[in-house]
Amino acid sequence: MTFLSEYIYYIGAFGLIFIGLYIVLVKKNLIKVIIGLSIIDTGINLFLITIGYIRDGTAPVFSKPGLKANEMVDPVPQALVLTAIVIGVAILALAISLAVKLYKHHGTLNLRKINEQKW
Amino acid sequence: MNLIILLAIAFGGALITYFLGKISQKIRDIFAVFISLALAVIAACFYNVSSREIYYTGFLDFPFVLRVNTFSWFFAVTIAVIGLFSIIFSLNYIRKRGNTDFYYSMMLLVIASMIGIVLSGDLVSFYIFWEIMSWSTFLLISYNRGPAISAGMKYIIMSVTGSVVMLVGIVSLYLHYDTLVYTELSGLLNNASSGYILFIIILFFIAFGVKNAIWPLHVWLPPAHSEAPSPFSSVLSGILIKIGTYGIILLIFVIIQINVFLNLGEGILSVRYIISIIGVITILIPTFIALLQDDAKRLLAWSTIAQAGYIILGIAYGTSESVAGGMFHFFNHAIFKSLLFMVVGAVEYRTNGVRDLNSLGGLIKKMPVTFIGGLIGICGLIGVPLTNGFVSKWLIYKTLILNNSPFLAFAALLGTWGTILYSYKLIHNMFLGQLPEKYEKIKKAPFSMQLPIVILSLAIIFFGIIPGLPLHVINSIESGFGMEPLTINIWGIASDTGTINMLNIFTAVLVIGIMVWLIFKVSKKSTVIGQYDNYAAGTTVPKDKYNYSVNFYDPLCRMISPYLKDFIDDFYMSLARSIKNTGNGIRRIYTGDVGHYVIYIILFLALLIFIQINWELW
Amino acid sequence: MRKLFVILLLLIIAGGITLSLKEIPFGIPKTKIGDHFINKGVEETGSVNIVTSVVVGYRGFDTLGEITVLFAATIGLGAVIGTFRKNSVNREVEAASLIVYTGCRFLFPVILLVGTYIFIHGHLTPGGGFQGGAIIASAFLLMYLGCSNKRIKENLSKTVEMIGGLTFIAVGIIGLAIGQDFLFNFLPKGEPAELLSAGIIPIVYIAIGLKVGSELAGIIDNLIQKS
Amino acid sequence: MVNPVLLIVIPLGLAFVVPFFGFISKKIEKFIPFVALFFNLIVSLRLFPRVLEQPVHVSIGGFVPPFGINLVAGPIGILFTVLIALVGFLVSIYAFDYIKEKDQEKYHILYLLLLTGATGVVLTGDIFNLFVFFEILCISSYSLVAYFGDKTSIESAVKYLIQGALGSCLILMGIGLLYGQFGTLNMADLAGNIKSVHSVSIFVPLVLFITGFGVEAAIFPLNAWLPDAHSSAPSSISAVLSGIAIEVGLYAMIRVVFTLFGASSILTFLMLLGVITLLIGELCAFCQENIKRMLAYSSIGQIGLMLFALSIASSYGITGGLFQLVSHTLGKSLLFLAAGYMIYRSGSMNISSFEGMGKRMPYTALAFTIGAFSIVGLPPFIGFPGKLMIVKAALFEQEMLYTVLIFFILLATVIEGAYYFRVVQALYFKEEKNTQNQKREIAPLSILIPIFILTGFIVVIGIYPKLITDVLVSSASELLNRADYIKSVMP
Repeated sequence: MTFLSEYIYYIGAFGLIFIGLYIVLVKKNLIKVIIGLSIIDTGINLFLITIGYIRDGTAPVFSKPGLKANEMVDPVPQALVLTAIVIGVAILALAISLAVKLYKHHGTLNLRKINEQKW
Repeated sequence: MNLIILLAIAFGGALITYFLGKISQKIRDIFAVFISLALAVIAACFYNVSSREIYYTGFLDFPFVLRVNTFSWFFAVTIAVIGLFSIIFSLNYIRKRGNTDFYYSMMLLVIASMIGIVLSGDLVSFYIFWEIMSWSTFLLISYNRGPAISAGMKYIIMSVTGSVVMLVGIVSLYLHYDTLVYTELSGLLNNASSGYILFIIILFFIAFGVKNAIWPLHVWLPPAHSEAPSPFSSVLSGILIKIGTYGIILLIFVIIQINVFLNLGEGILSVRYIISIIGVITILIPTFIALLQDDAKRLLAWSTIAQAGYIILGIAYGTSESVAGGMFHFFNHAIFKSLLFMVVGAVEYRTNGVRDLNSLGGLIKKMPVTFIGGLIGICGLIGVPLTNGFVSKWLIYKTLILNNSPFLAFAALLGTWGTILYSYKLIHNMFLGQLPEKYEKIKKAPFSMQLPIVILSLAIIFFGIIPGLPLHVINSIESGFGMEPLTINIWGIASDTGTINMLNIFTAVLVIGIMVWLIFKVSKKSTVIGQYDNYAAGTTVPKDKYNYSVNFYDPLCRMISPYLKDFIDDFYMSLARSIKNTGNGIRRIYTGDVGHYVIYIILFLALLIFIQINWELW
Repeated sequence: MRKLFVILLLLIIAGGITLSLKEIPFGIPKTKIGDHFINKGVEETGSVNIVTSVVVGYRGFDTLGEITVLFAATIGLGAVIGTFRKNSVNREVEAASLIVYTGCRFLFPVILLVGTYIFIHGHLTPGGGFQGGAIIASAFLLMYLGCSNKRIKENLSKTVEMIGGLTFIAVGIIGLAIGQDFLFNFLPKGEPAELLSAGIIPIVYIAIGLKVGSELAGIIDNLIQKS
Repeated sequence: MVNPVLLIVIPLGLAFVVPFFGFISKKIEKFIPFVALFFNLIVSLRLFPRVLEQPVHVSIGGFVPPFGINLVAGPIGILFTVLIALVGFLVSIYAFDYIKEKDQEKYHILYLLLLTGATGVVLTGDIFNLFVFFEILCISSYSLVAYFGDKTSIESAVKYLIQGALGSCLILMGIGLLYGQFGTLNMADLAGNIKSVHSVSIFVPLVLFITGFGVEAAIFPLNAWLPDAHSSAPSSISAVLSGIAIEVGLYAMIRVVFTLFGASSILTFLMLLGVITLLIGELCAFCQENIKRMLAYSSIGQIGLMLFALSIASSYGITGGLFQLVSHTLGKSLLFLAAGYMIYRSGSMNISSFEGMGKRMPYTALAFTIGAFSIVGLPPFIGFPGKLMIVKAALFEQEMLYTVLIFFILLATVIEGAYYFRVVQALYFKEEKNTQNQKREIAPLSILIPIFILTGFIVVIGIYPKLITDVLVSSASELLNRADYIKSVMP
């Protein structure tokens, strides 16, 4: 089972990414597609966090004396994830608002049926 | 006088004309005539001047060179003079139409860019002027609206195709020889492999061939010439397509050099011979297609292609006589073809746009000056002695016969025979025969139209009797190219292989003419009979019911017409259609379904990764 | 058919990613800049929360971009949703029960306080402007859910948002003005682990907190009111 | 001493305070982008001479790279900044009268943010920072596409958002993979570590970047959003999207390929991709009846041409590609602006509704004509030197492949000519169908000024390309000299 313990985080993160991609590629409903995008985002965030992880590491906060620097996990991915989450939220919010409007115009969220703009 | 000033006047005049027109139409007209007159005068002043100046170096390290020598002078003067006449002709012709500022401005721009082409001394500035000419011509051809739109479209597409191909040639020359200035470039190709020269020739020939309407590239010309405003048709036919000829001369004699050109290939497969054959085809097919036309301007348009064939034949054949013939024919054709377009234009102007030969007729009494102009014009076109066309055609025939190319000569002669037929059809159906009733009240052409017609007609006779003047210039052009000069006197050519002396012919014709006139005068047997004073089975013919001109040459036409379908045109049209269909097919990939679009993205990604994993291509 | 095809494509990509993940073994210290931040972060920025020192200090410019992204999304959402305002009918919402109503009103200031605490202490404890801002926004969400008659004052929220954004940029430009770089930490860094330490970091984080809070609240407001 | 960071920060700050000006007077709001971009124009022009001597490096917060974020204002960056500021400035004038909807405030904020994002992308030297600014650019363009809020624009915006968000996710994934391997985010530092893209672990991030940025750059087959989005956005936004946004996408892609990865082996593939993009774009545009869709497809074609030229990766090629980029930015913005106003007046996007516009709106129609001629590459307009340089670059390689490709490209140019000439003919030479609307309508000054200025640039640079070629040559050498870039950032 060493394989799993080595890679379970990667598998989890990329599992989410691929599930998200699958949803985006296959699902017809706009809300589902947006959820898919959100899942991809989450997966990527997890992946970034995983990259920075150090075995048995602690959070990079010197909140009390005696914490050793070399036991701390990499702070950079955490900072990146912070940013990435916000960007994800921003896209999500915009997408939701567009979905609302789309529904008002077309009366459906089925993306296969919304194809007036083509060719 | 500086060359750059000439160009500045030309282009500046074109621009200013547009804005002057916003102030006053009259001032603009005067200004336009003045500018074109100034161009003609200044261009003429460069006679025997040989100079070269670099006027601009900022363009991507290409120096721009202007140069003048006899060769470019000859073309520049022709352009400026014909341009002047058609501007004068336009004064009345275009007055009632809309958007006249645009018309004059574009007309001057076309003339300016053509002068720019012949004065440019390197290929980049040549190309730039060439393109300016192309698009301004396009705008002018489309000016008449209606069918002119598709004519303009055809023109510009072919023209752009040609010029992009030429661009490849130019850039390739630059990369090989690091210069595009003619004087530096000429002779450099002596050492090039014949394959490369052939490559260059083909590239440039496509571009020049489109402009010059050489046979398989001619399809734009008939609609464009017939749909353009008539004064512009005369520029188009008289000089604009000859810019293609200029290019071909430039290519063969300046860039490649004649001796290299003549030695390309062997016997029947030599480049010279192939181009001559193309020239002959360009004479034959369009000549007989012209015969079938019922639209006066379209007939002249096809005739233009055919005459361009003579010029190409003469130039590509490559002996000093044939080249002289070709260049002289260029000059003559500029005169008589613009004259003929003006004649048709005058008729069209007075009849409110009627060009259909079947519904015209009998205008000789109403528009006598125009008729005389037309008559002299077709004489020149046919090559009747004492007109300029005779000398140039004679030169071409002679050299073909003397150099053992009887088939080419025969074909050229056949072309002349066809020319006689369609020219007669043109003049007869417009001016002779019965006058339809609706044209009873027609007036003669206004002065601004008669003036160019008269001057050009006189020029035809003048250069027909004294061909030595232009031939002298052509001779010095040829010696500039390093060719053997002809022996020329003012009346014609005196060489050991054949002499032509127009003075003798002139005297002979004059004597015969006087004799004929005397006989008619003395005998006085003939009486003049009115047009409707004739009998048909005892009753007079009702007016307008009987028209000689319909179905002219009907049996001949029926015989030849199946062979003369314009396959080339069909081919191009189907090409265009298939491109359109391809586009219509391709844009189906944008299905409107965003699910497909994301699949494209992922597919692209997956494909690249797949290739790399499997074949490690990158 | 489509599903199979998609799965095939995803498998190929998964294969590629798996191969490239071999170079990134799990859980082993390897980062170059991360070590630097951990070792020198406290000293260079004065913040004991290294993540904060990265977010606001080393990569402060990213953070500026990030609040801009959120800002753009808020404005964009307003633009997209707002165009429908005319025809939307004011729906009658059933009022919440008294318990919920009172509870919300009771919790509202507490949540605000927590949020404020979190972004003020961003350089000391886990948390910071974004987290605090999000908590503040959640307070407003609670108000919207529980007390349907309460609304955010739009101009107030705009002003707060603007002040937040401007403070961030002004702090950055002051660094530039005193001859250093943009976002230079010009204030004394103080004793690490004190509240008043780490120079500009708390100021920036407060600005971010205000801005994010008002932006998220604005998003909620837009979505609830205008859709 | 002008700091390049001001180019990003000042517009950003001004975007934040637009509501504040809105409190004072709603009329001031529309001048904010104008002021901000004018400021950017001045600053970037003042930076130009310095940048040509040596790239200006600025680190944010006083932390040296790779620890802090740095801005690299090289020739190419400043070139883009000037372009963005110039076009943005002109379009902001255009918007004075063009944008009449109620919620102008949001338009102006988003517009300013879009251009700020674009400026950030071209100036930054940090890959994650690039991503952040890229997102600003994308999010504001999603919302601006939807600005009209009607059926088509919402639909296009949704599609654009889905594809764009997917692209962003891919980019972020690529960043994660790179960070995992090298533990740094600075582009120069990363580039110093990457020697070849042959191994899959490097290649996968490269492909992720190409795909991700390719979506915004509208490379075939990633460009399906473009015709929808560009045609249904407000015309001023279409001008910016077509003139700046996709070019910035292309910049990001080229920057990644050239500087970050030094991936010379993939260039041939990109070149082919460019030609395919060109052909498909032109063929699709050829069949369009909707003028804005036609222009949008033409943008795809032009992007393909630029990609081709840039992928030749010689000094000639990159110079030619960048020249084409400049000419497309100016030309296509002009076309969209002119077409936009004509659409506004005729009320329809169909080409046939443009008939007779040459008489009704002479100046706008003239500008459109000049723009069209320039895009086709006719002298004396700016498109011609670009075309000439690209042909020269391709033939310079002396390989059969390039010669064949150049013929394809020229074929595409002819097709492009065909549909542009058709519109020009419709403008001038077709009779208008409804005759009651024949009176001349001169556009307001705020519409004419940007159109005239753009026309002026097109003609002047077309006649005197030396104005920009020097800059382009040094930009090309910046892109080509990867080692110098690395050295200058990480001494």
